[in-house]
Amino acid sequence: MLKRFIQVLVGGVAGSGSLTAGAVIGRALHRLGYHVVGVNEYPSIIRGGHTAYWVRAGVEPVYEIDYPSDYVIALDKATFSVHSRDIERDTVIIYDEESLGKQDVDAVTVNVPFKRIIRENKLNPLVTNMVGVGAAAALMGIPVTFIEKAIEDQFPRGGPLVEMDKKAVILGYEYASSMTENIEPARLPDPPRRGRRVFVTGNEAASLAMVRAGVRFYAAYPMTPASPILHYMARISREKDIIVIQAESEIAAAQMVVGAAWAGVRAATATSGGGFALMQETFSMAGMFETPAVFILAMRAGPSTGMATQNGQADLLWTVFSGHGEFPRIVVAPRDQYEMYNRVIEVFNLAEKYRVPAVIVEDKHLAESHRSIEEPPENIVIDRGAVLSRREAEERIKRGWVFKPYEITETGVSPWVPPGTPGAIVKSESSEHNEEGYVSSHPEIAAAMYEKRMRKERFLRKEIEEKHDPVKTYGDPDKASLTVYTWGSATNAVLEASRHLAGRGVGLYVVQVVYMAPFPVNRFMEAYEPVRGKPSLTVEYNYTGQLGKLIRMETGVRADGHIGKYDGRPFRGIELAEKIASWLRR
Amino acid sequence: MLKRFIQVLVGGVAGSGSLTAGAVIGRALHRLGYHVVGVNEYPSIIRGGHTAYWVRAGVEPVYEIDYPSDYVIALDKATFSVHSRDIERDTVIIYDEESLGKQDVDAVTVNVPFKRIIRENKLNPLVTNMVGVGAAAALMGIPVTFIEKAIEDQFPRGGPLVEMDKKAVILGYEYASSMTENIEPARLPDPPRRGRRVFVTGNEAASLAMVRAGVRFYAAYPMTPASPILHYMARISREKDIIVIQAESEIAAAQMVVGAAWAGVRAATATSGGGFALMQETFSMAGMFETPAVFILAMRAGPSTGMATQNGQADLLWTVFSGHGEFPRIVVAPRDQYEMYNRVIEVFNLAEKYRVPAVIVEDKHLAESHRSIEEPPENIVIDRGAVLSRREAEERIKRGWVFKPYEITETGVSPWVPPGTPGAIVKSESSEHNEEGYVSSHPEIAAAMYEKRMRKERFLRKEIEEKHDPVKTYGDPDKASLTVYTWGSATNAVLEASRHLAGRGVGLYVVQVVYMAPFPVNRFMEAYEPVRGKPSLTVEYNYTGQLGKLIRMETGVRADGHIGKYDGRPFRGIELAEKIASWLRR
Amino acid sequence: MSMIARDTGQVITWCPGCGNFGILTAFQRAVRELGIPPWKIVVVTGIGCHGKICNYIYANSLHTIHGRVPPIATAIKLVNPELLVVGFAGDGDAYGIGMGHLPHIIRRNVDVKLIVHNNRLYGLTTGQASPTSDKGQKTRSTPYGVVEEPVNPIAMAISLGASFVARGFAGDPGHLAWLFKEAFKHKGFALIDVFQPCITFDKIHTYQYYRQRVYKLEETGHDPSNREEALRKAYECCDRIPIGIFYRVEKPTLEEQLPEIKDKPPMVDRPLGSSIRDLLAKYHSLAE
Amino acid sequence: MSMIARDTGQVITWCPGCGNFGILTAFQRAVRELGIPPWKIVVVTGIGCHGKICNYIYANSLHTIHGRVPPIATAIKLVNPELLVVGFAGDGDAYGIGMGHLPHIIRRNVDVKLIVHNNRLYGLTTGQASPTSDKGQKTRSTPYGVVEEPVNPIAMAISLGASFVARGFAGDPGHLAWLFKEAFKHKGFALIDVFQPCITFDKIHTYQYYRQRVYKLEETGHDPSNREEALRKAYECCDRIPIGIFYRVEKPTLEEQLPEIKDKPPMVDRPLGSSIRDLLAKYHSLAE
Ligand SMILES: Cc1ncc(C[n+]2csc(CCOP(=O)(O)OP(=O)(O)O)c2C)c(N)n1
Ligand SMILES: Cc1ncc(C[n+]2csc(CCOP(=O)(O)OP(=O)(O)O)c2C)c(N)n1
Ligand code: SF4
Ligand code: SF4
Ligand SMILES: [Mg+2]
Ligand SMILES: [Mg+2]
Repeated sequence: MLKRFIQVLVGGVAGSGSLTAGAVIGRALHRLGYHVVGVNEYPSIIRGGHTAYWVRAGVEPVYEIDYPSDYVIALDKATFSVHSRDIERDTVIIYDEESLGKQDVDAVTVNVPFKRIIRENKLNPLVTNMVGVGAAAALMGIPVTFIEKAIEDQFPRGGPLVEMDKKAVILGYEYASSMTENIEPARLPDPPRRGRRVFVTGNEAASLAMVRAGVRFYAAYPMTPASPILHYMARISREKDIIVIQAESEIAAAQMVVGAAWAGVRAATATSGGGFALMQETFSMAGMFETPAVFILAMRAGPSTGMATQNGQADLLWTVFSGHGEFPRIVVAPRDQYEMYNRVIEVFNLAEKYRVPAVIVEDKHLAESHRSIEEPPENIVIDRGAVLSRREAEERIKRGWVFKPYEITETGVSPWVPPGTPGAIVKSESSEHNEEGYVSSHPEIAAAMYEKRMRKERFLRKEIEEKHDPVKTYGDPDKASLTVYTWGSATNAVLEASRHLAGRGVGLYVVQVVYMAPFPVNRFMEAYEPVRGKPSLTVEYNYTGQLGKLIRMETGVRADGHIGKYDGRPFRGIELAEKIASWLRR
Repeated sequence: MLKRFIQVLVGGVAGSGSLTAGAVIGRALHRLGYHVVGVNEYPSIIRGGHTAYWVRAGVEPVYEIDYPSDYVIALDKATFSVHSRDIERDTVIIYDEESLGKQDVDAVTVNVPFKRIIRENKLNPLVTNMVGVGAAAALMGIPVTFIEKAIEDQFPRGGPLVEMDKKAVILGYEYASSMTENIEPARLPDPPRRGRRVFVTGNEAASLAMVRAGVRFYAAYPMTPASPILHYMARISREKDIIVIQAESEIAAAQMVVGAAWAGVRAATATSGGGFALMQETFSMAGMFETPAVFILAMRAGPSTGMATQNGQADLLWTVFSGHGEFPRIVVAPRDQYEMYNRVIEVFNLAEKYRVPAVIVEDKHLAESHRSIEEPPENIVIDRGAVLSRREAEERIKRGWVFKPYEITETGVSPWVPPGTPGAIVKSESSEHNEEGYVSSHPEIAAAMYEKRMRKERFLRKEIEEKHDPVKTYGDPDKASLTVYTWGSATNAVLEASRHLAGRGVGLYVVQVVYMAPFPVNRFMEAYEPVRGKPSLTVEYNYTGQLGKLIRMETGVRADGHIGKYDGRPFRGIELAEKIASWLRR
Repeated sequence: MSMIARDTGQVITWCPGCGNFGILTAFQRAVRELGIPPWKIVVVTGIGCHGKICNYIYANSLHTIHGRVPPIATAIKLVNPELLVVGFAGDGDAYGIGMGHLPHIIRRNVDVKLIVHNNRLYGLTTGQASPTSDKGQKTRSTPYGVVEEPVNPIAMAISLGASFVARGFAGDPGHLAWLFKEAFKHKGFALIDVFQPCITFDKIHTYQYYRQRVYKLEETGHDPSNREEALRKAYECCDRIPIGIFYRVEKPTLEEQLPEIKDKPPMVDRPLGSSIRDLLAKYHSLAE
Repeated sequence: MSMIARDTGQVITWCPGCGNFGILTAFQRAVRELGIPPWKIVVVTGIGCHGKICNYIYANSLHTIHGRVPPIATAIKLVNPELLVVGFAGDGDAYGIGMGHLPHIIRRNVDVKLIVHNNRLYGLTTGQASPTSDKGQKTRSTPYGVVEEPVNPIAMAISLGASFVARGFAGDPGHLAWLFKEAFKHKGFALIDVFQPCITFDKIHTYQYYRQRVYKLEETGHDPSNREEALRKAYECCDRIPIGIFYRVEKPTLEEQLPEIKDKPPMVDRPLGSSIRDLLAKYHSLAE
């Protein structure tokens, strides 16, 4: 039975390899050329507890996972109860009756004796998950070689367990192949040929972007869901000559990043809400220093420690107004892995050009989910703007240029010379200061410096509005019955829901705000103009509708309603579609 | 020459006693029964640098200092140059020609030989300032006994220097009395009889309120302009049985305060922007714990270290959205010292009643300025709301009540029992949790707890709107040509300006927002209704017009313009009046 | 496979075999043997695998944010000195992000106990280096090995004058329970650093590793009142590693030195709403 | 009365007679004698009276926020190891709010120098107690006397294995300049705690007080390579107080241990925009 999309769920106890199994299936489908998203869910527990991984694939773009799943690989009993909405009558559930007992479920069950297969073939029980993968592959029609390749992709460093994984896959594959006669499994049409694509998480995309953008200094303190960036950067530190420091705290990490950027390199850190809270004072300092330090904020469900491994978008307003005092900053929230890559590079350019701190906001769902995307381009612009190289600065100085670190200019931006340049004395002050960087609280100097800093925002906003596509729209405003304002990973859920709603005759016009600060008022109003006065909603992973509040503050436009999700889980396409439909009926 | 108001400026090098001299004159006028404000300005320098103190007094209420000053006691040359706008033709300048040299200034100069008087009477040069005070008192017609009393008020612990101060006052008084014939000094009408009044700073009012409200634990890390609260609380810790801890950092102070409030007492801390930045993570935790920790945020000019001893109101939006994640909080910004006292007590009641963290926002200008106010009332309501005493809790438990720290209730508020109560197990979790306080990331429990917390905001807002006068208005909306939205100490400048503008036929309608969170939407709209569509402005000590942004976000009402001041200095009445007038002419 | 903490009914989510079980067992034995009722105990935990312990102990508890056990525990003790306040922190928690509090709780000598689950890495965040990781140790965040030297918390605490400094081993809960009891009976701040094998992320510092190396100070006639000797022992490493009480000295606690607390009913029970009349009369100026 | 820092033209706003002048003088002498040009120096200061020193030194400088000198100085050094990076911190700054960084900069042994202006109180905020105030000392924030014991930063640093630990006295700028030079020549992290009389808020720890008590370690044949001896000296107090180099040991610096830095041009001069093609080919999964 051919389907437009296929969704696979792998569920099991943490440590049972359900996440790996799911990712391997995702990688195989990606290698085959399908659009794929891969989403994990796990508790803040190292072993034990239930974990799950969803893969959704199609020939057309896939935005978000949905209900139901076409295949479920159940490695534990909880899979049946926790994910009941994933299971419908047509769902094929692969599980081992011997291990879990016969489950009473209204679906197509396929009993694969995982335990027996492992036992009889003297395999390590750790590869049980791969028996399931093999069985699913057989039913889905994924060639075994693609699964093998996917395993190599997943474990690039190889090892004996990898070989055993492959063996387990083949055993599962063979077992299931021999028993497909009585079911009609869902399959995808043949994939199209596509250009080079990669299967990456938001965190990986951000890391790749940092490498490409020329980051030379990365410091961080571990914090879910940002830690994978630290792991990535540490791993590649030697081959790419990047200084990577695990700091003693987020305060230290942020200070280091400002120090490194001050000393003349591109520098960044990543953290989650609690860590960014600790960076607030330094963030304000970066504003005062006018240092282009870059912060990645990977949001999770809050407040406080919240649900450390679950999703949330509740830090938006706090981030937009971060740090005491007023100063321009960049806050950008990409929608998916591909946009992440491009926006991160864009933000490094803008931060250096305007000498402002920047925050890239992602949520856990984007940070840790996989997506097959076009290979990130290498031919991107790297523009250090106001940051001179030491050589260039020295030459200018020899030609008579007098460097003042806080020179008052028309745009407010002062060229920057890295310390260690003969002829330049580089001074920065966290207190109010004059053009040379010496402390001053003279009212006129203070006001002039304040205005210099704030002036930059005007030019920055203009550039963003004119060149960087800060507000993206999807759908036809004229045909739409509803406008949805959204941002970050929630956009994907809206796009997925919009497919369902289109089927019900409800057209959505989706407005994704990418730049949150400086807020692209004009571009937003352009997007808004065609739907002025028509019904609108915000969809966000929070309770209060923070994007909606920000839009109203900045433009006066008020959404008529808000659909929020704050239980830590992503919206499924149909779930959101139903919520929107029932809001429309309200 | 009788005047409605009289203003005195004392200027001198830091360490010359100009601040003390000013405060003493202020205290004397206060004792006489006048309305008085006293404002200081000093650099972030321990000795040296120019400092100044302004006293403004009248029979009618005085809101803010103004231009020009009627009297200037110049203890250094800088007084003439830095405060040129304070000096007009009628200004009487008292100074020592021998020390400063003859100053070329178009004003009434009175040469009092400070140095010679000190020398001839073998006084300590430290009391030079008091010779000036004596001279000014003579000209102003303040009885010497009132000055003496004021000195005792200023230095309640007495000592030999105090005696010398008094002697110096008399000498200055006598000298000036002998030479008043050729000038016609400005004087105030006789003061009315009034009830008991006190002359206090915003910080003192807040401290008194904490004592009265029953604070039993105060922890802080020193930070201008909040440190005087620490000094006050430390001084009275023994007589009032309050635990006062100087913490190792603001993080520690905030944690201590949450710990103490958790353990069952009223607890607070005070800090400025940089310190509150460090408290952000704990603030969010207090939201999750639902612990009524109280934070006083004394704003100074930012960002970062900024101007440590100057004024600013640029932390508003950051405060309103403080902490990662969403949770209800109280943010209140009193206008003056009297309101400070009452609001602080109010906030302790509300915080405990709704179990939310609270921030009292003051700016340096309010924190450190003196004002003569009615004696703070003692007959105020103390209502601990949801916080039970151990005795009460124990009795309830004995009668069969089962205590759950996060019991889900209709209002979202769960009664609280202090740990150490037999029969109660008190558990709090910074992670999402169930009603017993055990960790849970179950999606339904998480959503229910989130809703429970957020639900409190609705009830809290309602109570604030109905009982606590969260939006105050001044002036007649129907006769007004302009509405001004303002907050905190800026309100006083607007009220002072409104006097000037009334003279020019411009009536102001002033809307002071006191509660910033939860925002009193209905009460604001009531205040707005009569001036809907008429011109309006925001006046704040910041650049971007943060109250204006907040109002627009919460109500859609948009002010037509913003007059900000961000050089660290307060508005003078006439200065602001001129700015408003020229905005009206724009 | 899922274990339930008997007292609280919560599923224990530590990896089976984790050293944290030994610490939990030892703590429960200690308070049982000392006869302290649950409502008189306050457990304060940091963030990490260790921090979950508050879910498994039937007593008052507070799970604070990462690294902040010392200050919040201090306040609770001051507000109600009748409570036994015990902090449980991780090595990352106490010696990494929270390091700034340790010297200060030591200076204050408040009667709070701090038990550090020292697994020499960041467990809950899946195995990054911690301040007590060995130099050269390969972890998630240090794929080429840690370059920093580990901190020596025992030496540091002794050098700062902590009044009770001990080390335990989670693989010997009996000995650990004894240590806890000694610490709880001690008047003043106590630091108990506990070797806690992380069986998931650390293949070096295993139970085996420690079993082969640890020996008990109290069996060697060590005199815990001798600071120099204590410091010498603190540096003993890595073939033979001492556990037990390194250093113990009596000195006044913070509570004893604050007259607003000493010999008075706990703050939590005092009435609200002091008068301010006397203050207004006495201090016309307090900002001086 | 207002003094101008000759090099920078800035008015010096320390109280006349403040111990900070001695530190400024000693620093200027040290860099002059070592012949280090201003553009090769980075001065990093904390917040406090001490922190103003960056306005009086003609060199690159960065006035960070309160307590954060160690991490920001570390990053600057790593980005450009050719620079002499010298931190100036206060006792409140380094041992109070910033205490959490000290053990970690010691562990890293990065080639950064940390000079602590130890005036035993918070100067700029008008004289509150600091972690080095004496027990019993009355200050603005402790009108009834400090109840905590002071930290002993020298002992703490030695016990943590700092590679260079010294103490100076602002009243002896000649000796201090020598100490600074030794520290600057040392390869690795150096802590120099400097007794700095605050003539405004501290009437006890005056120049006189220190002059009567300090003696020079190098005049007593002290062996700075002996840790136990160094620790013993660190506790010597309060009739005779040693100044000089307590402890000095050679060990690899952080920079030397990071191959991405060692023997390569400073990061600040490296080109931007590495290729990612190889990463995409090699690591299909990096979050494992
Ligand atoms: C401010 C902040 N930063 C980072 C984290 C993420 N985090 C949670 S647990 C942990 C490490 C815990 O290590 P440790 O304290 O040694 O505890 P263990 O898990 O090893 O018991 C970190 C960094 C956090 N919760 N808060
Ligand atoms: C986060 C933060 N908290 C508090 C302050 C206020 N503050 C400025 S200087 C200072 C004390 C400085 O003491 P110390 O470091 O000993 O320096 P000193 O003035 O004695 O040289 C404090 C607390 C601040 N600037 N930042
Ligand atoms: S990860 Fe390590 S410390 Fe955490 S529960 Fe598992 S074994 Fe214990
Ligand atoms: S207050 Fe003390 S430390 Fe600060 S400048 Fe004056 S004398 Fe020096
Ligand atoms: Mg650990
Ligand atoms: Mg100091």
